[in-house]
Order: sequence, then C-alpha cells, then structure tokens
Amino acid sequence: MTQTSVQTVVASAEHIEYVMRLGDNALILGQRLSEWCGHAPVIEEDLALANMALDLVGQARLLLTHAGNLEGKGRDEDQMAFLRVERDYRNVTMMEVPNEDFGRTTVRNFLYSAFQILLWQKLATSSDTELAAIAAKSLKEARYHFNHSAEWVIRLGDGTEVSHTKTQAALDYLWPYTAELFAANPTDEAVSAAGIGPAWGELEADWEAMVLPVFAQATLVVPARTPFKSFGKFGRHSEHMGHLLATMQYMQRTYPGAQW
Amino acid sequence: MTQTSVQTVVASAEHIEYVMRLGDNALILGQRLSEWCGHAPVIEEDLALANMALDLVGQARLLLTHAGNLEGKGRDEDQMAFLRVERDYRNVTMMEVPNEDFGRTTVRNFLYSAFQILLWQKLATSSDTELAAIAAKSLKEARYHFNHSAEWVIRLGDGTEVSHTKTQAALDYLWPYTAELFAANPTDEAVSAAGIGPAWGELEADWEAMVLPVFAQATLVVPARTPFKSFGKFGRHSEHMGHLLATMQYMQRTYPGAQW
Amino acid sequence: PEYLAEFNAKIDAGGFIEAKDWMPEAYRKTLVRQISQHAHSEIVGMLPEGNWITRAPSLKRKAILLAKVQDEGGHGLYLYAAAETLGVSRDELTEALLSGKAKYSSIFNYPTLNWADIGVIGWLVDGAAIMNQIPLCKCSYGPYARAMVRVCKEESFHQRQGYDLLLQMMKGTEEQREMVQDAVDRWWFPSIMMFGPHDKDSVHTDSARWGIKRISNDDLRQKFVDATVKQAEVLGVSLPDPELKWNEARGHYDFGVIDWDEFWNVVGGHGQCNVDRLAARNKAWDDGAWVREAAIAHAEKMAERERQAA
Amino acid sequence: PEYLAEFNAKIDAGGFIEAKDWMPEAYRKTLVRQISQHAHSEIVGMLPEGNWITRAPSLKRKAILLAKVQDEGGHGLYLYAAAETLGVSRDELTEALLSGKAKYSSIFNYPTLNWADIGVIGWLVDGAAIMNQIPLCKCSYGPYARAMVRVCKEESFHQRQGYDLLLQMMKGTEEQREMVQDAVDRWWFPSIMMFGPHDKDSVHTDSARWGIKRISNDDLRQKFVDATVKQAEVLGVSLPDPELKWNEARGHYDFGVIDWDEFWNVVGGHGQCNVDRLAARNKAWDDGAWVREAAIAHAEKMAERERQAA
Repeated sequence: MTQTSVQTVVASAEHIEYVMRLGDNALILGQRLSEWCGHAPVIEEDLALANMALDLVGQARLLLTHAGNLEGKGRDEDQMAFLRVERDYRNVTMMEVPNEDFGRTTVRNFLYSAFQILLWQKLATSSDTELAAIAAKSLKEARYHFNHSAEWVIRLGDGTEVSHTKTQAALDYLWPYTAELFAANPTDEAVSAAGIGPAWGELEADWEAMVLPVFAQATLVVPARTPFKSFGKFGRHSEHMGHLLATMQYMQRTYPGAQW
Repeated sequence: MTQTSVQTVVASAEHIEYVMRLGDNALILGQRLSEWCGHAPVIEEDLALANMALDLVGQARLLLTHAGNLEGKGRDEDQMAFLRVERDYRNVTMMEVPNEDFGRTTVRNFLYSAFQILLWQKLATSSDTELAAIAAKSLKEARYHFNHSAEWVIRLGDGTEVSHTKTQAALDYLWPYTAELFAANPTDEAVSAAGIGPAWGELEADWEAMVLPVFAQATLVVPARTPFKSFGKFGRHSEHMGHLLATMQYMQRTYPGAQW
Repeated sequence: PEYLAEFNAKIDAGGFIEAKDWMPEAYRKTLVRQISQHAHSEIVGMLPEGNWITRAPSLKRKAILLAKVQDEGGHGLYLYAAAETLGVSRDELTEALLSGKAKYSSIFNYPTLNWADIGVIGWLVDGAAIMNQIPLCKCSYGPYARAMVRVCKEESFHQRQGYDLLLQMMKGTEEQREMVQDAVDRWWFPSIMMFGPHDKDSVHTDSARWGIKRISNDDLRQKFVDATVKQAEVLGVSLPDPELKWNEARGHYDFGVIDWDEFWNVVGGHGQCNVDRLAARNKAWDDGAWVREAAIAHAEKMAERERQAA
Repeated sequence: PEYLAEFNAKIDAGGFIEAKDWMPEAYRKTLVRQISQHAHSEIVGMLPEGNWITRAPSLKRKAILLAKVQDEGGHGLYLYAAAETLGVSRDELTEALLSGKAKYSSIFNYPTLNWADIGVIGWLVDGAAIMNQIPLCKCSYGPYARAMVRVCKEESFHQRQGYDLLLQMMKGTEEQREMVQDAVDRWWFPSIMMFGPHDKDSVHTDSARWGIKRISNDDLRQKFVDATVKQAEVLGVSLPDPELKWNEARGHYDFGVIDWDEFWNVVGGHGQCNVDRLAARNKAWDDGAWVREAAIAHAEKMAERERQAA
C-alpha cells in the first residue's frame, strides 16, 4: 500500500499515459456506441449497445479521474474527456473509426472486448491499486461485451450471404487496425517494468487464441497481416477523430467553465 | 445617400434581423452544399456544388459584415458566423435540413434560388444602398443556381422511375418547409414599411409562378399545403441545426480569439 | 353473456383480468391500441433524447442520459410483451408504427433544441406521463398494470434526475439559465396537452367503464399543473402562461387556453418532427433488416444441424 | 518505321505531338497511365482537403479552400479530357480508379489532422507538385502540356495561399504555432517522397527519351529541398530532419535518409487512408449512380421526343 501511494504521487509520464490510453479507449468507443441509441436493428440491440456504451463511459470516468489524479494538475474527468486537443487523446485508432453498420460495430466490440478481458485480468494485480480496482470491475463488463458480440459475430458470419459479406468486409476493414494494439513502445516497456501493467504486445498470442476460433466458427477469414500502421495511441489519429471530437466536445468548448 | 447613411447608423432591430436572416440563409445553405465536396455523383456536379457553396459563402460574408455594421457592436463576419448561439441564427429551417441525397439537395437549391431571384430583384432598389449593392451582385449568382438546379429537377423528375421516386420524395419533404419563407411577421412588416426590402410573403405568388411550371415539366406533383410550421427564421430551429453548428463552429469555439 | 357477467363483476370488484381470461373483443382492441401506442411512444421517445447523448456536456450526464434512454427502450420492450399477451405480434405492431398507421405520443414530435430540453423532458414530460400512468398501475388488465408499476417507478427516477439537471443549470451561468427558460417556454404547453382533450371533447368512455382509464383528462391535467407550478418556483423559471394563477375558490391553479389546433395538427402528422421521427425509425428498421434476417437464418441452420446430429 | 522516324524527329526538335499524330503504342500507353494517374490524384486529392471545409475557422479561409478544392476538380476534368484524346474513355479511367487498379499520388493517403495541414498541403504538397509539373508544361504531348500550363498556374496560386495561411498561424497563438509544426512534421518526408524513388532505383527511362520526363527525380527533389528550407526559415518552423544542412561544396542542402519502405507500403495500398479514400470515391460513385442514369434516361427521352416531333 505504502509503495503504491508513493507511486501514485510521483506517477511517471508513462504511467499517466498508460491510464489515459485505457480511459480514452473507453471514452471514444463509448461515444461511438452511443451514436446507435434509437437506431439499432432491433430494440434488444438498442438496449445492449446502450448498455455497453454505459459500461464504457463508466470506465472512462474512473480511468480519466485516476489519470487526472496521477497527473496532479487538478484536471477532473470532464476536463480530461472534453478539453484536450486531438493529439493528446491516446485511444487506439480502431475506437474512433465510424460505426458504419451493425457488422463493423459488432466486430469491433468483439475484437476489443477480447483484448480488454486479457488486459483487465492482468491489471487486476497491478501495483497501482486504484487501477487494479477499476480492472476488477471492468473485467465483468468486458466478459459480457465479449460474449454478446461473439454470439453476433457467429450469427452474422454464418447467417445469410449478405450478412457474411458485410461482416467479412467489417473484419477486413478492422483487422489492420488491431496491429496498433500490440505495437511496441516505450510507454508499455516502462509500465511493464514498473509492474503497473502488461506491455500490450505480450497479450497478442492469447488474444488471437480468443478471437480466431470465433471467426472460424463464423466462417470468416482473417486477413493476412500487412504493413499498415495506425498511430492513435501515440496521439496521431485518423481523419474521423476530429469530427467525433467536434460533436463530443461542443458543449464544453462553447460554454467554458460551466458546471452541468 | 445622406438618408441611407443616417439609416445605417441608427438601424432598427428589424433591419438588422432582416439582413442577418439573408446572411444566415447564405451561410447555412453554403455550409450544407460544401459537405458535398468530393462526394458528388459526377465531377461536373462536384464543381457546380462547390461553386454554389462558394457564391453563398461569399454572400454570407458581405451580408453578415453588413449586419454587424448595422448592429454597431463591432462584430465582424466571423463573430457573426461562428460565435452566436443557435437561437440567434435566423436562417429558414429548410437551409439546415440534411442534404440527404442529390435529389433533395437539388430541389432545395431550386426552391431557394427561385426565391432568391425575386428577393434580390426587389432588394436591388433597397433604401439600404449597401444591401442593394449586395443584391445586384447576388442576383447573377442566384440566376445561375436557378438555371442549373431547374435543369436537374427536370432531368431527375423526368428521368428514370427511381430518380422520379427519389425526387418526388425530396419535394414532399421540402415543400412544407417553404411555407416558412412566406410566413408573416413583424420584422418583414417593419422592413417593408421602411422601404428596405419586401415582406417575403409578397413574393409567394411570383415564386409559385417560377417553380410550379418546372415541377410540371419534371412530372413531379407539388403536395397540398398542410398546417406544418417551422420557425427557423424566428430562431427556433430543427434538431439538425445543432449538429451543423457543432461542426461549423468547432474551431472558433476551441481557439477563442485566434486569427486565421 | 355468462362470461361477460363474470368479466364485468371482476372489473367492478376492482380485480385484474389476465391474459387467459375471457374478455370482450372491444376491451381487447382498446387495450391493444393503448398499450401498443404506449410502447411506440417509448421507442420513438428515444429519439429526441438520443439526439443529445453524443453532445452531453459532462460524462456524468452522458451516463445518466444513456441509462435513461436505455430504460425507455426497456419500457417499450415490456409494453410490447404486455400487448403480445392479447394476441398480437411485435412485428405487426412495429409494422403499424413504421407505416404511420399507429400513433405514438405527440410530445415526441417536438424537437430537443438545447441541453436543458433533456432536463425539461424529465421534469415536465415524464412528470405528465407519470400522472397519466399512475392510475394505470391499478387498471383492470393485469399484465398492463404490472408493466406500469415498473414503468412508473423508473419514470419517477427519471423525473427527479431531470429536475436535478435543471437545478444545476439554474445555479450556473446566465446562458445556462436562459437555456432552461427557453426549454420551459417550448415544452410547457405541449406537456399539458399530453393529458389529451378536455373531458367535454373526449371520447373513449368505455375505457372508464372497463377500469382502464380511472381519472379524467382534465382532473389529471389540473393535478399536474398544481404540482408543477410550485416546482417551477423552486427552480426559478417562469411558466409561459400569463393566465396561470392561484384560484382560491377552486383551490387550484387556473391556466390559459390551450391551442388545440396545434395539438390536432401534430396528432395529424404535421408537427415539427413527425416526418423525421418516422423516417428515423424506418431507417433503423430497414438498415437492420439484414441483421434480423441473419439471426433467423443462423438459428435455422443451428436447428437443422441439431436435427441432423440427432 | 517512317512514322516512327518522323515522330522521333519531332520529339528531338522539341515539338509537340498532337492527338491526331501517329505515335508508338508504348508512348500512348505511358501517357494514358501518367495523365490518368495525375487526373485521379486531383480527384482523390479533393478528399483530404475537403475534410476541413465544413470546419474552416473563418469565412475567408472557407471560401479559399472551397475555391481550391474546386480548382482541383477542374484539373481532374481537363486532365481526363487530355487522356481522352489518346483514345480512352472517362468511364474506363474511373472504373480503373474505383477498382484500385489505377494509382493516384500516394501523398493523398495521408490524413489531414489539423487545420494547419491545409496550409502545409498548399505549401509543401502543391509546391512539390509544381516542381514535378513545370517541366511537363513543355512535355512532348501537346494536350498534356497545355493542360499542365493551366494546372501549374493555379497550383502556384494555391501554394502562395497555403503559405499565407501558415504565416498567419505562425503570427498567432502558441497553439496555432504548434499545429503548424505538427503538420510540417507529418508532411515533410511524404512531400519529398513525391518526387519518386532515387534515380538509381527508378524505371520509366523511356519517358525521358520521349520528352515526357525532362528532369530526374533526384534533381527535382534537390531543387525542392533547396527552395523550401529557406521558406521554412521565414515561416519559423523546423523541418523534421536533423541531417538537413547546407553543403557548401555541393551548393545544395544535404538531407537525411528517406524511408522508402514507408513509401512502397503506401503505394502498395497500406497507407493510413488508402482504404478510406477509395471507399469514399466508390461511395460517391455508387450513391450517384441513379443520378447519372437519370441524366442519360432523360437525354434519351428528349431525343426521342425530338425525333417524334420531326
């Protein structure tokens, strides 16, 4: 405990960045999922997508509050969520690409929730006890997201010809972005060395073991790896991010300092 | 000249509102048309739509500058365009509804450019000489917009079955919003009495005489008038407006005071 | 006739009719119409509030709003389930909504134009809905009554959250207070129209006899106005009705003339958002067709595989 | 053979080949490939800049950007027209673009991430394009050469506007200057890659012989670097290359190693925006199909009516 407290007070830049990355993933995917509200294929999925969005917004609140505390500059969850410039968001690019259709939304939820399960499991024993607590709570949510989306991946992949084609297109589109999850970087190295959390690259094999069988069952073909690179977690986003932020930040930008 | 100058200095609230309404119509329709850039059905239409957007942004600059001068509070064109709250925009609602498809975009351009021709013709003899000058310049542009969109209305209406259906749907959607153009209100009355410009309601018969024959040629059926009312020109907009503003105002809201 | 006597006796005794009980066809029809309209209202009602989720000004408010809209979808679901106990399918009901044949609450044809609208919908619209719905918790049809118990409980929670949102804004900047007042000005009369036409102009008298509608429109409206005026004072907003004032003799607030032309125009399809709301629901349904088809096709494949394995 | 001699003689004399002149098939093919790639680049190039039109921070800049993107569409149009003089149709060329068979300039597969990108594209990307294109104004194929004269004139204008945008931002706030630096950091190397591989690794030697390509990649690149370093100094931004420095002996700036792996990855379809760019063009084309079909159907109806009236 003592050790953790000390660590929290003098959090390294890498530690803060690592937590912000987790918070931003939750924030941005939550934002995307919330766009579905009222527009899903069946009401049950309206509820499920809203529920997942709600889980993610909840995680974002805890994680960004924690990141703000680690940073020690007095930024609260809303300042973190709404008042950064694009380059300071650390979510992976996959979170910000448009929903496109229920297929892409589902495949993304599946790909990311599998990753989350592995990550939260590891983080449950983080030397950052606050992060460990968040991980324990979030793990349950990630399991639900994974189960729900896995079922849909199978239904859509092994459904009709149309649904197979659309879902394969979603997988083809998203797969290259998953490389970013595992790309090595100094932040992960430092955090891993400090016992705060795993370098994400360590999770790749387990992640593949989780997702590949489901795609096989869904009769979907996983594309070969290409040299495609995305850089969202390093702060270099896609063109989609700016539009998402214009909407998400609008009220806070327009009424600076107001309390809601 | 002397008379006009005096009038300009002590512009009435109605006078300012009338000019702002013209400026906002140009601004918001220009914004919508600029969304097409790079996404039109053929390159020629990419150019035509960008050209119309450019004309409208140009008109907006002149009109909002003029409105700012009339107001006398030192607001320049960008403060007028980007830093008002939604309720202070005075464009008619039709300008802000989404483009939807090339059919709706074309029918809207057609409906509004016909109105513009009549309006600019009258305003060319406005007692507000600045407004009269803007009207003279804008009239030429409106004629081009009208001719171009009228040709397309005919092509689409009297084209294929699909294009007929889509264009009829566009007309059905937009027609109720045109009632707002002609709705009586104290601003128009005051402005008309002062010789600044026509009450828009006066233009309705001439406007119908311009648009109805084209719809007939396009084999499109003009819907009956309903009790539907929209209130954009009174500052009560549709749900579409807020999203448009979130995008359009984003940079100015995020970097207050910066010069570009 | 024997059945009818039994049915009437049960109603008169304040008992519940259950799905398997005999009931007059008109009773069944009235219930299907009312419950499905109510379900449709919950579903369409997701749209005006959903409009602000992506722009919610704080994470806390975003979460509250998401949860609220999710609740509404949930209400829609169990109201559809209650309607299904009367022998109609959800697909039929959905089809009736999408084609414009079925109605939903007209209130959702008004636009949400600023963030305070989210609070005002909770306070006034949910508030009016609760007034309408509390008597339904004791209505004669069991499945509907039980659904309403749950709905009312959640709606009360939403109403408090909406009011809390407004309190927070009224404590804020001048701009925030202006937003609240603007929203109240737009939603007040539509809200009191939610109780329906005046009793003298109202039809559906069977509903009262059958124990579906237990309190009259005007009584409910008066109760709502009386409760709300005080809340408005606490909030510090004015209600947009110069004729609104306490009537000592009646022991109630008097209020101005309601523009029933507007009400009927909106009911008739000519409100500001009727077209956009139905278009949004139809788009969601059409865009989702391939998903629903895939789910059915996959379920059939699985069943076929099980048969073959057996 | 006789024709070929005449053709070669005209080229050697610096004359223009015209559409009706005889030309070797390989010359024609090379030109079609190059001109259509150039046309495609203009069309795809509308997307990264178009991305900022709706968010332009002032009306003046919005107008300038709209006009610029419109110009690019115009360049695309007359380059397609120049290609058509060589016996291909615009539909064929469009089809090749949409299917991914034809290439376009790889630079447009990088994203525009902040407003300064609009200025930097004008300054660096258009600047590099002009360097590449000025020699083409004197290339051996007349219609191409004439198109390029117009293109270059407009591109120079765009370059000045882009530079002006950046000057304005550099005079502004700290945040604005950071945006400019960020944009320069991202676009510098992609811009100098626009001149293509080093001469030692370059193919297409026929182009030089035929008077299509008159200056080598490396020479053009050096010229661009030399010109740009000074402009960067005036602007007050640093170029993201620690090895960039004046070489007195060569009389040129030396610069660092270019990451040709990245270049070939992007050319090969794996840049950050390749998929989105092609998807956007395909969507525009597919969404517009009914419009193009309507125009054709209407024209046929009109022709038919004229025939019947005659």
